[in-house]
Amino acid sequence: MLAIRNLSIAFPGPDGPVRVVDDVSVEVGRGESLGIVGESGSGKSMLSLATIGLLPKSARTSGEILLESKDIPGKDILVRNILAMGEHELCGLRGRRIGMIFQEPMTALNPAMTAGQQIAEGIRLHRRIGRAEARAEALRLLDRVRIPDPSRRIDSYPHEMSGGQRQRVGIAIALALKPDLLIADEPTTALDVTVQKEILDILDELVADLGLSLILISHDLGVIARSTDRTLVMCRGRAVEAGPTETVLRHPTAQYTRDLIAALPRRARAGLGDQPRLAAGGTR
Amino acid sequence: MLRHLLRRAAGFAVTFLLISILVFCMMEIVPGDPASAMLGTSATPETLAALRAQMGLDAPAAIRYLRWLGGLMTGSMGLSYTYGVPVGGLILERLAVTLPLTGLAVLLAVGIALPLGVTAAARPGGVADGAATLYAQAGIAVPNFWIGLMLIMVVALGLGWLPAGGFPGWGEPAAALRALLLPALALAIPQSAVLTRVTRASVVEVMNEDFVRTARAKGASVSRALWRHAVPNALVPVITMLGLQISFLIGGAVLVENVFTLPGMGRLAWQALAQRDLIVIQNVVMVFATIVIAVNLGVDLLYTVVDPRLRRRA
Amino acid sequence: MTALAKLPGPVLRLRRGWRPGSAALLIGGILTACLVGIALTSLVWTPEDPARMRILQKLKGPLVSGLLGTDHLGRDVASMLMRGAFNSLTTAFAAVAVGAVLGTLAGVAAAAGSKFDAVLMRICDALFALPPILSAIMLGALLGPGALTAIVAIGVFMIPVFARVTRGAAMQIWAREYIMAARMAGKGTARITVEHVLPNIAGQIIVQVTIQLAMAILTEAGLSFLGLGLPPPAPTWGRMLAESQTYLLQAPHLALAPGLAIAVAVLGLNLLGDGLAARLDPRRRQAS
Amino acid sequence: MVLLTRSSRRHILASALLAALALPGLSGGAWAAPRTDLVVGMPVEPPGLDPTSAAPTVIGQVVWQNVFQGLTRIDRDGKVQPQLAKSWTISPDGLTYTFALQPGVKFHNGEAFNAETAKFALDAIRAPGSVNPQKALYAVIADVKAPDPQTLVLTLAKPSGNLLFWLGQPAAVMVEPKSRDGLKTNPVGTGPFRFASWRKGDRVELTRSPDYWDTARKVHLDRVTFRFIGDPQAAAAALRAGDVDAFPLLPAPELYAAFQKDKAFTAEPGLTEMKVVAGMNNAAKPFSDKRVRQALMMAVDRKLLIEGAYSGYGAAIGSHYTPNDPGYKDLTGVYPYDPKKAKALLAEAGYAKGLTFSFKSPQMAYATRTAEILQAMFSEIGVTMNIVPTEFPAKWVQEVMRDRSFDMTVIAHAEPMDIAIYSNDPYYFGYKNPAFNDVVAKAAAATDEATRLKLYGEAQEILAEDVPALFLFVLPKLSVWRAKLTGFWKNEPVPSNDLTEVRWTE
Repeated sequence: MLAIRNLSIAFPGPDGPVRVVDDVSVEVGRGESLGIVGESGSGKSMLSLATIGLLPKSARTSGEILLESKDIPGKDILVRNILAMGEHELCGLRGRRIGMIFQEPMTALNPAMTAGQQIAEGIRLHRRIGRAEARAEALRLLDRVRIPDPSRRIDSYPHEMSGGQRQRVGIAIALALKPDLLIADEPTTALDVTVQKEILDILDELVADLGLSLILISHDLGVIARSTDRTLVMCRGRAVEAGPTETVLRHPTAQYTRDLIAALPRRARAGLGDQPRLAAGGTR
Repeated sequence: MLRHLLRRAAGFAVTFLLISILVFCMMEIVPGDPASAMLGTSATPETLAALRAQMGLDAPAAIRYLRWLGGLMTGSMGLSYTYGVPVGGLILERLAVTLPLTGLAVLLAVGIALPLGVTAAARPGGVADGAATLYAQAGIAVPNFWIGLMLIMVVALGLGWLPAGGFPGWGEPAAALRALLLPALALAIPQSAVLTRVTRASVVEVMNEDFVRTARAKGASVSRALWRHAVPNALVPVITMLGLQISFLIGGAVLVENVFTLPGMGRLAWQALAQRDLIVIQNVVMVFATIVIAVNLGVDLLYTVVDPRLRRRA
Repeated sequence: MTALAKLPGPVLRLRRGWRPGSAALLIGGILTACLVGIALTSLVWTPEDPARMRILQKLKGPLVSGLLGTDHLGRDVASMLMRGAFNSLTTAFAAVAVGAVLGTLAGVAAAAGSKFDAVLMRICDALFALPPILSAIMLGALLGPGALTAIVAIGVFMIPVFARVTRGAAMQIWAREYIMAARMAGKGTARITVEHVLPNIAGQIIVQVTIQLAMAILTEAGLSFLGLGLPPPAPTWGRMLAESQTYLLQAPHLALAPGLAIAVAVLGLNLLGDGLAARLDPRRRQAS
Repeated sequence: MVLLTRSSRRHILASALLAALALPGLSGGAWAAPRTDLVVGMPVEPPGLDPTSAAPTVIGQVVWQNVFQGLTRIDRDGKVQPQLAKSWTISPDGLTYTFALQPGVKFHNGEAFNAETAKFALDAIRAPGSVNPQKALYAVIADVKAPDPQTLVLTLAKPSGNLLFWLGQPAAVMVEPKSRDGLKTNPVGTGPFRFASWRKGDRVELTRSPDYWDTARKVHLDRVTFRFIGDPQAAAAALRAGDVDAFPLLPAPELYAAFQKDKAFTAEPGLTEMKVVAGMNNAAKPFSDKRVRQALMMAVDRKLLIEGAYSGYGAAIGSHYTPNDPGYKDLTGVYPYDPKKAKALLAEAGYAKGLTFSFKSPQMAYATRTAEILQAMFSEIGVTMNIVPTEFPAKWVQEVMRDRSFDMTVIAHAEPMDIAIYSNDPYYFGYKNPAFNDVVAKAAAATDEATRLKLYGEAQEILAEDVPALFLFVLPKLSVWRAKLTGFWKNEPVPSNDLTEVRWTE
């Protein structure tokens, strides 16, 4: 579905370019969920931004990010390099092929637009449908992400909603056009524990029902363990380890991964060990 | 909601009263008595006394203040010393020039500043940004009466496209508007310079917000993200500045009205002061104050329209 | 009204990633330094005595007689510009001092106690509602034209601006947690204001100072245009501009010289303001 | 860069940044009947339109001889001519004037003009509650009688040679009872034009009075607009843009030269009655000492002063009298420019170490420039003069005229033939010279022209020698009008714009 090959990202610094991502390669299959874990500043967010072509202008990239085109029966699978795409083509891709959920629900939504408007906008950017129809679609999406009382919430402004509700709207926005790949950049970090669980349940449910590929970025091993099939561990821009989540967490090969796990509080680490895969995790 | 409005109304009333006292006292201490200003150098003492009586100036200050304030409440502003006609009519005539002039100037200022400021903010450090910064710095530095003169010289005299001054009255609306174009531009240029700077800074700040990136992630193009998402959220400081400028425009137009010989409020106040027509000055200042307070109210309302977060407060 | 406090100017960043706003600071600093330099030297030396008239040499073009030519009374424009720099700057600085000190006091006091707040803000509204040029004329008539009138007329109408800016900024600081901590430590309102509030809003005040300095020079020009600035023979840029108006066709240099001088001075001060804003305003450092 | 754009009524001329080069007007109406509308530009707007209740001369410059008329009128050469009084006889002792009034004259509101209305007008000026600015001039009239509608008889308290001249002044125009109170904004007179409208701050419009009584002086204009343009640059622009046809008193002398060279305009400088005089407080030191006054007079180079203050237009004067007044003597030679002699005289008067005094200067352009030039000239003889800008009229009239708290000041005295003010007591000069008062009194009483002018000559010499004030120069009348216009007055013996004889030649 998505293949990142030898991706490097560098920014011009006071004394020469600073490499933020250094020669990372990873792949995500269709319907598969990949976790990317690492301390903050390890380049995981930059990786996700590169995949959707939203890196700041001053960034210099090398390598490839290949995305399969939609598999229309009978057409051979077309592979295109996102890094080489023009702005127009990228606009066509964002939202329709790749959806993104951000970390800060407080600031990720436009304070001057209602939830319904922000969701509908995504839809109407790519499909020529009327305002009413887009609104109905938005209502369905809000219900899909299980927001309480969606018919009232559709017309409320971000500042009138809680963090959890806002993140749900964020997810609804990302899912508006049923993208093939969903990138969630630390979706639960800013939320308190109870709400985190609800959000992760929704994500798992959507991945299962819609067969989306998911890239879940987090610094919280618990979240990675709970909701991802494979995991990539990053440290200071380099990929130190990759593989199925269970093996990486139970039998880490890289010393860095072991330090990460060691850094967890004892109870949580115990929990990691024997936590059965959630039923909702679904089969592969 | 009502309580809030009442509190605001009370605030205005206090300010209004304060201004009326301030202006009245100023008028009392300003040297030079209206009668001698009217009757000139060779007037005899009795003629002066007769005129002061005619003007009602012989009554004690407190009485005159209350009489004036009472008049204000009932809408009659008293008779002008020099013209002997109701001041209300005089001021209305002049407002028919000053308000459209200020309105036109604000429209022009926003018309210039918003696009310039936003395009500059779209690519900080780019060509547009350089041009906008240069325009902003130059615009602020040049006094509006100087720009007025340049406009007269080049546009009115040199190219003959617009009249060089004067105001034909609203009898012929087209000619009246043409007469207001150049002075409005002279007023608008310095204001648009300041507005460009504020707009640019505000939009640059909003562009860094997360929701602009969310919009891009939805597939919105750069310009859509800029205009549909960034600009609406960058308007609050711009509106604040606009509010400040409008009050300055109304008060500061004296110089431009002078250069373009427009019968506006500024010149009425200026002439009235020269002739010590105290009643006219007092009422002109009160009208100015009312307009400024109304503008501030308008700015607050505009805040709520632009930024829903403030809606709860109004 | 806190939106008003954020009035940062453009940030000119050079390619090599200088500290934010340092370009503006540099250019602004140089221009302002030159300005102050010229103003001070004018006290000691000017090419000609600015007041000396050679009426038969009047309206001569630049380089024909003296560096920038002569005015309608045959006085040397260059010397008048230099002495004018001193007069305009001192008037502007004095006026801003009046406006800044009183305005900041009012603003900070208003932010500190609620009972002051209403009263001070009402007074500011009243002052603010008076049309500036008009009130300056009234003050001129009251105190008689002169240096004092110009300073008071310009300064008084800056008080509301400074009051609003400082009040807005100070209110933001009062809401911060560390002020609660200081309160818990038993510090009185006055000490908190001096130790915590003022240092934190100093950046914004300094920015306002430079912006208002520029405005003051322009207002002084406006006042001189109305015959209310400093009395003759002290040359000021405003009066030079006002008197040049009727010679626009015959002697354009009479209008250009003071006009450009004002433009450069205002440019320098504004850039200095922007540079300081970028350097002092903590939030701005991360954003750019 | 000469841009020629076609516009029906206007002549668009050279680009602004080059000197204005005139091209002959391309007005379409050249060969049709000559135009009958006129737009006159004025630098100052009158504070009202009733010359009998306010002093500013600009009121007369709009309404005198256009809307209002007097018993007599002053013509363009300053001579008294009959008007509403057809003829008059003066009793041998000069105390009784009997006027024969013009028959069949109507006011614009239809009221008849007869001896009764004339008596009303003159009584109104002299009444105790009257606010007529020149009331003192007419105090000499003891009684007014109207024996029959066509005859008016005035009896004077003492003979006055100038009465007929004063009766021709704007302050003594004929008004009638019905419209008396509204004259400020709705003037009603007997003149060739009727008041149409006044948009304050912008313009006054007059239209031709259909039933004008004086058929002898044919009126050629149907509509006249007075536009008030204060800013000199805007005034010049309005003239060039064709919005204004004439500017009888162009405010800025420095713009005048360009119009003189411009063939589309007629621009010959005349003289007004405005005598620019630097009054000194003779009642107080140092100006009580005549030598100080004389020294300061010799420190002034009038020619250079006129060049600096009024771009060389205007005429130097040696006394309180203008060249276009009958009986003028050129006394500028009494104290010619001689700084060395002035310095010596000052030392002799005890001010060898120098002298300092304040100078209250009104804000008008001629005043501030004169002040600055005097300041420079005096500094050359060691005299320091501190200029104190004093707003005219309000502050100046109060501080200089009323309180007399001033050392030296400058003002242009506009009233014609007003040399007698130096005999007024109290007056701001604080000048007391019985000999002068006697000469002036005799001149006022003299009925025949010759003796009166001889006496005025003596008065001028006394003032020139005694220098109660520095007699500087007379303001020029810098009038500009379209080349195809004629009938305007070159000089201004009375502050006015008599448009009766103005017409378009083609």
